[in-house]
Amino acid sequence: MTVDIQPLRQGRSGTSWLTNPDVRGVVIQVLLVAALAAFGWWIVHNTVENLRAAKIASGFNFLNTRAGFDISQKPIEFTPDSSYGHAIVVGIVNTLIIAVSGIVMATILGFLVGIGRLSQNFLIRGLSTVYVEIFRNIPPLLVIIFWYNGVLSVLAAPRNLQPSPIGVYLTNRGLQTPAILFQPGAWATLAALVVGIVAVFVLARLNRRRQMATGERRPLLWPALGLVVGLPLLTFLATGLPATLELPAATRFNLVGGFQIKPEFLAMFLALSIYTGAFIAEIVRAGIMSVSRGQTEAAAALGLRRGQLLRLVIVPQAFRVIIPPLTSQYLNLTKNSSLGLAVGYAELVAIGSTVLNQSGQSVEVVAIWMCVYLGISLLTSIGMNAFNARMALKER
Amino acid sequence: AATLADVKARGTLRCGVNTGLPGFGSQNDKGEWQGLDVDYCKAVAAAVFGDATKVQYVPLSAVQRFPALQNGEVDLLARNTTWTLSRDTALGLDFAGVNYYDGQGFMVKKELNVTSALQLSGATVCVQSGTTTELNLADYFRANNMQFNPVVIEAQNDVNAAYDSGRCDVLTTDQSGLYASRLEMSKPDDNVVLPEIISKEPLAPAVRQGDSQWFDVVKWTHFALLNAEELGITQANVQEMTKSPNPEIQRMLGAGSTFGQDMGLSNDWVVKIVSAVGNYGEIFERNVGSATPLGIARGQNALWTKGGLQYAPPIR
Amino acid sequence: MSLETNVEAATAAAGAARAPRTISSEIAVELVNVNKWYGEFHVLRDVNLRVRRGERIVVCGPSGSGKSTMIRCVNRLEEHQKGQIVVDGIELTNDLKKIDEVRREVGMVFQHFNLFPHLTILENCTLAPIWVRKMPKKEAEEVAMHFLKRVRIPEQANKYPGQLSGGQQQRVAIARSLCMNPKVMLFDEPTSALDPEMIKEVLDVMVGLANEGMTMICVTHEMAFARQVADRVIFMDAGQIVEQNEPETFFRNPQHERTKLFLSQILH
Amino acid sequence: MSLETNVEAATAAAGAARAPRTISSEIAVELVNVNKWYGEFHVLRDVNLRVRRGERIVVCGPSGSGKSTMIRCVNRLEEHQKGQIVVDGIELTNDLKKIDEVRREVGMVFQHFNLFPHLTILENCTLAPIWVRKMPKKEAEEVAMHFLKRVRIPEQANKYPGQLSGGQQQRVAIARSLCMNPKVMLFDEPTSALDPEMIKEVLDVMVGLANEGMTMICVTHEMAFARQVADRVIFMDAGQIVEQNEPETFFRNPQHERTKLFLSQILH
Amino acid sequence: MEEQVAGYVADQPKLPQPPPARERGLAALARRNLFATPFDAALTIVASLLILFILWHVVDWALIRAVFVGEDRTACLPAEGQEAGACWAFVRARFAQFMYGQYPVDERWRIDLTVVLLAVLGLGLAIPRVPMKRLNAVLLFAVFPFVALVLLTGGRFEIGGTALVLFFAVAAGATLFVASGHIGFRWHDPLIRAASLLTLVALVTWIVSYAGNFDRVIVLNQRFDTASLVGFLASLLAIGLTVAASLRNPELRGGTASLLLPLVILLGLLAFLTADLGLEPVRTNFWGGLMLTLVVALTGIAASFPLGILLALGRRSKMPAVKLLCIIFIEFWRGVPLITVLFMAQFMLPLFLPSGVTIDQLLRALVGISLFSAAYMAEVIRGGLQAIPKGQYEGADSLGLRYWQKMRMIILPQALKLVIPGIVNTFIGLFKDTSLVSIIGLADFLGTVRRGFSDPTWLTEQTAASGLVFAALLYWVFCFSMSRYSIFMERRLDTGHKR
Ligand SMILES: Nc1ncnc2c1ncn2[C@@H]1O[C@H](COP(=O)(O)OP(=O)(O)OP(=O)(O)O)[C@@H](O)[C@H]1O
Ligand SMILES: Nc1ncnc2c1ncn2[C@@H]1O[C@H](COP(=O)(O)OP(=O)(O)OP(=O)(O)O)[C@@H](O)[C@H]1O
Ligand SMILES: [Mg+2]
Ligand SMILES: [Mg+2]
Repeated sequence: MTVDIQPLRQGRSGTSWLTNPDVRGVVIQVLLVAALAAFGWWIVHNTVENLRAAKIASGFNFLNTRAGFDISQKPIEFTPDSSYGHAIVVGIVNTLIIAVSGIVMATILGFLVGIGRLSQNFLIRGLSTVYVEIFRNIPPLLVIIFWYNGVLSVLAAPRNLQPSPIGVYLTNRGLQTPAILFQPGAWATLAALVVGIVAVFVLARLNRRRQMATGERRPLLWPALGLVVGLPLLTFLATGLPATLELPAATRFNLVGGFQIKPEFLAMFLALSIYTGAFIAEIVRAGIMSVSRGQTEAAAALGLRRGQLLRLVIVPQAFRVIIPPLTSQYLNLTKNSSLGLAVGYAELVAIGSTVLNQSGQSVEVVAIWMCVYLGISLLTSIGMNAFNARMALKER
Repeated sequence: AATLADVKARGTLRCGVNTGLPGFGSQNDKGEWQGLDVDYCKAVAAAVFGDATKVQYVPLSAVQRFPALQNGEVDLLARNTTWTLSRDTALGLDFAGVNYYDGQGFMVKKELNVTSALQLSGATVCVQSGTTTELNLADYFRANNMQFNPVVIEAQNDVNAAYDSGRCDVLTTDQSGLYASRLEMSKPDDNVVLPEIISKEPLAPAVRQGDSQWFDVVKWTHFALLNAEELGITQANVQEMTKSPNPEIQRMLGAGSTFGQDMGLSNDWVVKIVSAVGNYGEIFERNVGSATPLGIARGQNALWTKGGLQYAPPIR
Repeated sequence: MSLETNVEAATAAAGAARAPRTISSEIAVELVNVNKWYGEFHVLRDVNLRVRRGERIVVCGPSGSGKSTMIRCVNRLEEHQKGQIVVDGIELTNDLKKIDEVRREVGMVFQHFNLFPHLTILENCTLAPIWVRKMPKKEAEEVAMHFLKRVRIPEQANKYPGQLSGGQQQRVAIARSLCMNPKVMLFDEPTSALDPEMIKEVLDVMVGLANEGMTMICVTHEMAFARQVADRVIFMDAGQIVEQNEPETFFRNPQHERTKLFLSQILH
Repeated sequence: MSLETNVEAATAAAGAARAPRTISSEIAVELVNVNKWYGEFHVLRDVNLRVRRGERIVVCGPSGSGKSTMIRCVNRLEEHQKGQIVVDGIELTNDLKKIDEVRREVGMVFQHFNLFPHLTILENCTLAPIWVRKMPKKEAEEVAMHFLKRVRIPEQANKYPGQLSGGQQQRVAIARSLCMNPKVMLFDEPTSALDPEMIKEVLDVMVGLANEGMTMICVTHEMAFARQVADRVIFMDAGQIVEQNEPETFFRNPQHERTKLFLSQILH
Repeated sequence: MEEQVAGYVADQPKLPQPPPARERGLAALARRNLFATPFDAALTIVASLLILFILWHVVDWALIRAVFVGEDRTACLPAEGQEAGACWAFVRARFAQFMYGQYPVDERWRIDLTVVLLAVLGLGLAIPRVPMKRLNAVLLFAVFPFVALVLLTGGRFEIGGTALVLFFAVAAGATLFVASGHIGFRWHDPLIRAASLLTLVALVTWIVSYAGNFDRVIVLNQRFDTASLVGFLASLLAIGLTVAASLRNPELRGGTASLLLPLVILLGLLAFLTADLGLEPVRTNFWGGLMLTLVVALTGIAASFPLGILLALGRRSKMPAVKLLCIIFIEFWRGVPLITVLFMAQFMLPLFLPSGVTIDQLLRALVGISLFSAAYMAEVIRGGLQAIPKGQYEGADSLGLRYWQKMRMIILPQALKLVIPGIVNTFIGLFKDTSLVSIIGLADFLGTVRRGFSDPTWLTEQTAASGLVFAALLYWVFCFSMSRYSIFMERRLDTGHKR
């Protein structure tokens, strides 16, 4: 070693806590938390004071009080004698109904249009583009109101209708279709249907296993159709047609009987699925485009058919890209279902606001809203994160 | 808590009114507020400031009205609000006397040939959300063992529009409101108001609970309007009436009494009120009476002396 | 950086290089007066080429001369507009069935590997045998392992493409094509996206393949490879075949002006 | 590819290379028993180093041996967990004030330049003088132009980094550091992201700087540079300083097995 | 055919030929794009029928059978036995209301002026070629809001003592900040220390005065309470001390004038806000129509921007408590529907404040919307921050820049530029979401249009549809042009970052 060692010269020492980032961090955090806590306390204090001054009872006891109002769409039992809490549960169920049906429809629409935007066919491409660009740039509330006020409510009233041969009516009271009323013997048909569906799953699995083992492939479509449609039909016939068809009939005020979909629901359903469908279409398009051309070419060069190529190569890759934004669209749709208030669709916020108004418990009702929506969001994102982690591509 | 002091300090009265109910609270083409409830705002402003224009109107939907009052966003809620026990207690309101006796009714299209509400089973009914109307409706149909499909909408204009477009067979609200709504239909004459009145709807101005001074001011403004009518004091003759020898009138108009001061107002508070808006009868006739498009008869809202229900405690 | 030494070593290792071989007189691929346009742009102009079974052809030429387009026409990744292309006795037309047949017999290796990133190496290799050749999975996996051993990466079978180096990925791509047991292999600049060390790995594998008698059409600028392996070198320019010859002659004594220019730029 | 010739030329150009210089006995940087862990991984193990003012140190060693980590500890881009680091008499602790003081005195040049792409070259150079040294803008610009001339790119002053070549960018990065008038300069493989032609430009500048007596600690594998400029070469492996010596001795006669192996790989 | 065998050399170059006829022209285009396969052909036929059908109905409804002029509903009623078309007469009659709401007719020029100012400044900033971006930005973000505020409301604000303290405390802080940028500035100068302390005192008194109840005092024609008076004097003293410190220090003396700038700006601002400019005051409950929509959207975006930056920085902070709070805040607002947020602002915000303190209804909605979009903005900005390479942080650190200097001068300028498209998209979302304020009773554009539907003079079957189509068209034009702009910026930024 060529360098001679000299005694270490002590550096200027003595630290000030002001310039120590650890201490500083702690101080800042403590101050922030304290400030927030003080702010929170101030708010709570004011709220309590205000509520006390206004002589409003707080707490969730009001949920047991008799509601007294009726709800137009009751998927579960509800009468004016039921409690506020019960009414809110009806609202949650209605929110879920519109959310789920909207999501299904928006997904179908979005995938069709998204694929349409990539079509070789100029017209299809153009049509899809126009759809996407129109509906992405219009507020969802306006779309809802357009369907409700602009379209559905100017349809004819049910009383002056000509009877329709197939029993389907679209009036300003909604969509009315015949309903199938099952009689006691119908359980056999239902059981046959269940058996048929299970059998198709089993068959698909068997086929797949067989293919892996021997390479031989068997058709699935026809046996499946036979099992799902044929089997119940046969049972139905064999048990002696244990069902009747209930046709809607015009009465003094409304069409009665059959299956009815209210215009409020229809407007929400159409608007939400059309609006969200436009976003999903863009996501799907981006997802498919994110799979490079090389992948298609390589698969084609290996001799894969177009269907196989899509199913085995493109779709699995596109899905990784599609799923996360798709989830947030689903969440958006669920949140947008709160706009049902504007057209009187009895979802959580609409019913909540009635409850709020009848009972005066604004803090509690708003808290319920927030908790329900936050809960939905949180559950979804937890699920999604898990799914994403599993799907993530392995890289070096 | 001292609302009167706050109002005086602020220089304006914040008054919650309907977003648009002809005859009770609505804006005319020039954006001026008018209506029976609006005149109550003016009356209170006149009592406090001697100036009926010192009012800031806050249009409120049915859903907004109680929180607005509770929050102190308005000092007075003069918005065709039904006085009920639960509102009086659980919502923390105080109702300052009934300024309009109303009752819930139904309106249907003439072409349906309905003559009684009892024929309405199975009908679709449009109703405003968050109102007592919504509750009475459910009760009435249940009591008579009838079915109905509610269509619950938040704003009264939208309720009316939904009925007019045929979304519902029946429109229900307070009868006064039905008459007002009928005016808003595309063909007013094609609609009939059914005779049944299914509820008591005493409409009353409301204030926050727990401020008795302010409560008194509003309550006695109402009573002053009634007493003025009873004693024949009108907007036109109120100045002359101050010279009236009638001791009752003298007391009321502030000569030799300190009632006004005791409430925190000036002693000539009644003079200011009546010269600003007239007496109750004048207010009624001007806004909803037979000479107006609404054409509502005094009926229950006549003074007790004329067979009606309007009765005011004496000022003495 | 010269790779000649590498390839020479590899060729030597794989057996006597350029030993006289019998090339069958059967014709594997034939292009007759093939013309292709991209819009108004004439990419392939009267291309005529006859590749016999077992022949190893190297195609070179300046960028944009239509090399890729030509070999992509051979398995119909591109459509030609005039002329005939016959592969293994099947003429390529619009008929989807014939296209499928041809693609089953022709393997292709791309510049950018184009492995399927969502499948493991093994799955990449068994996908086509299972779904196109209808092979049982077991068997497909055996075949795949065989070829993975052949390209010397059997131990990576359960990794994903993203976890391999470029050279390893390209070798997987070759193995994937081989699993279909193709009669002809097409290579489109298989080494041009690789780092120098990796080029060697891949060329080694290709040399080995050539020595086993695989029919190959290979677009590449690795002149060392061409010299060692090719039966014929084809030089393209502006959409036409300008010159073709045995590598010896081609490199030693190019005839056409364009070829001379090109070779002078590429060899140093 | 050897750069020796380049550097030799540059060194010659910059004046008599390795002329006897006086290295002050004052200590610029001192590391005493420095230890650092990344989680469980022990990156620096008892590193001791004393750099005197005016000394030029080259650090080399295999990849992952902790070279970057060590010099990044010197201006506290990384925190060390045990031991002492004293720079210009200031001991680096958690104290932000001291860290600021040290950073003001220590310039650093990175492998990937890390210029600010949204600022012009001139603004890149004047930013720190203006905001950290609180220099008036006029003066800062004069200083910046001086150093840009020094690294021979004054004409680029108003361009953006994205418009310059890699070599030019690295020279700007050096100028940017010099504008702060640092007492010590740290270089972390400043040439390893550059194309061969550009390496020379940058090494030229560094050689010039070295000849002016700047205290430098330089991580680099440019052995030619080390030979020409360094006062001491330090060899690191697995987080320790394995060997240090004058370049002559170091290259001619490495002592440690690890060093021998490393040098045999890097010199060819 | 020529034989191309081994040893072949082309004799002459083949000239490019035009493609065969069927590969050229419209026919080929149609064949490739419309009739490539039988399935394609079927699709084409179906699609063109669909397009014709839709187009015909739209044109028929919107143009052919539409009514363009008329005084009332009778004009729009269909003739016997015919179907009605769009009732544009309704839109025409109510157009002014759709734009301005209930804003007094004589005062509407103020809105027009504001919009013109906004358009000039906004376009100046949005179009990359226009020079003087910095001045433009200062005008748009610092000056325009106040001008717009005074123009739209009429000014003559009454600023109480409590608010004054806040203003002056901020001015004192700004003075210190300006001073700290000067050479020779020392934090440990006793005068500066005292000034900092006084500024803090002023802030504390502001809070105290806000929360508590104190005696009123009138000073300088302003209503103070005792606490705020202390704060006011403290701020003034702080500014004075800073100036004194700068005068005492020879190195600093040059920049003393610039130290007075914050105070001057503040005084000017106060004068401007409180002065009687002869503008009729217009309460916010008269605001409505498109104007209200724009006010809500623009205020929302402007307020959410700085908040979003802070939240994004906080979410990337190394301090666990800060990070956690930011995450909770962001995820909370992103997890609930805007309409519940608006309800909360409507019903609960007043409950949160001390009794007697009331906030304008519009302001409440604005608070809700700003917090809501701040959460979304934060996520967009975080994306930009994540895209900045680590080397930029290290480069800034190695030069000795402090945290805020680093963020302000190095990281944020790059990150924000990267996320301009994201910001524009957030703005589009916000613009669309403003339509929800009609649910809580504000007469925004959509709300105003809807209110028109129940007007008996215009009640026809087509009124609602016509009004809604018109509203949709207007929203669409706004959103679509903004989304195009964001795509344009995306492209531009893309090329800008190439090397
Ligand atoms: N899809 C396409 N549309 C239009 N022109 C194309 C298309 N693909 C290729 N070309 C053009 O056709 C010509 C030939 O392309 P090709 O890829 O076959 O050249 P190449 O010889 O393989 O060049 P390289 O060595 O760069 O790969 C080029 O000029 C190219 O620009
Ligand atoms: N942030 C980090 N977290 C964990 N380990 C790290 C981190 N940074 C570096 N390391 C590890 O520390 C070791 C030393 O890294 P360092 O970058 O100092 O090596 P080096 O000698 O500069 O290598 P090279 O020549 O590749 O730049 C390496 O093994 C590296 O993987
Ligand atoms: Mg090519
Ligand atoms: Mg390193």
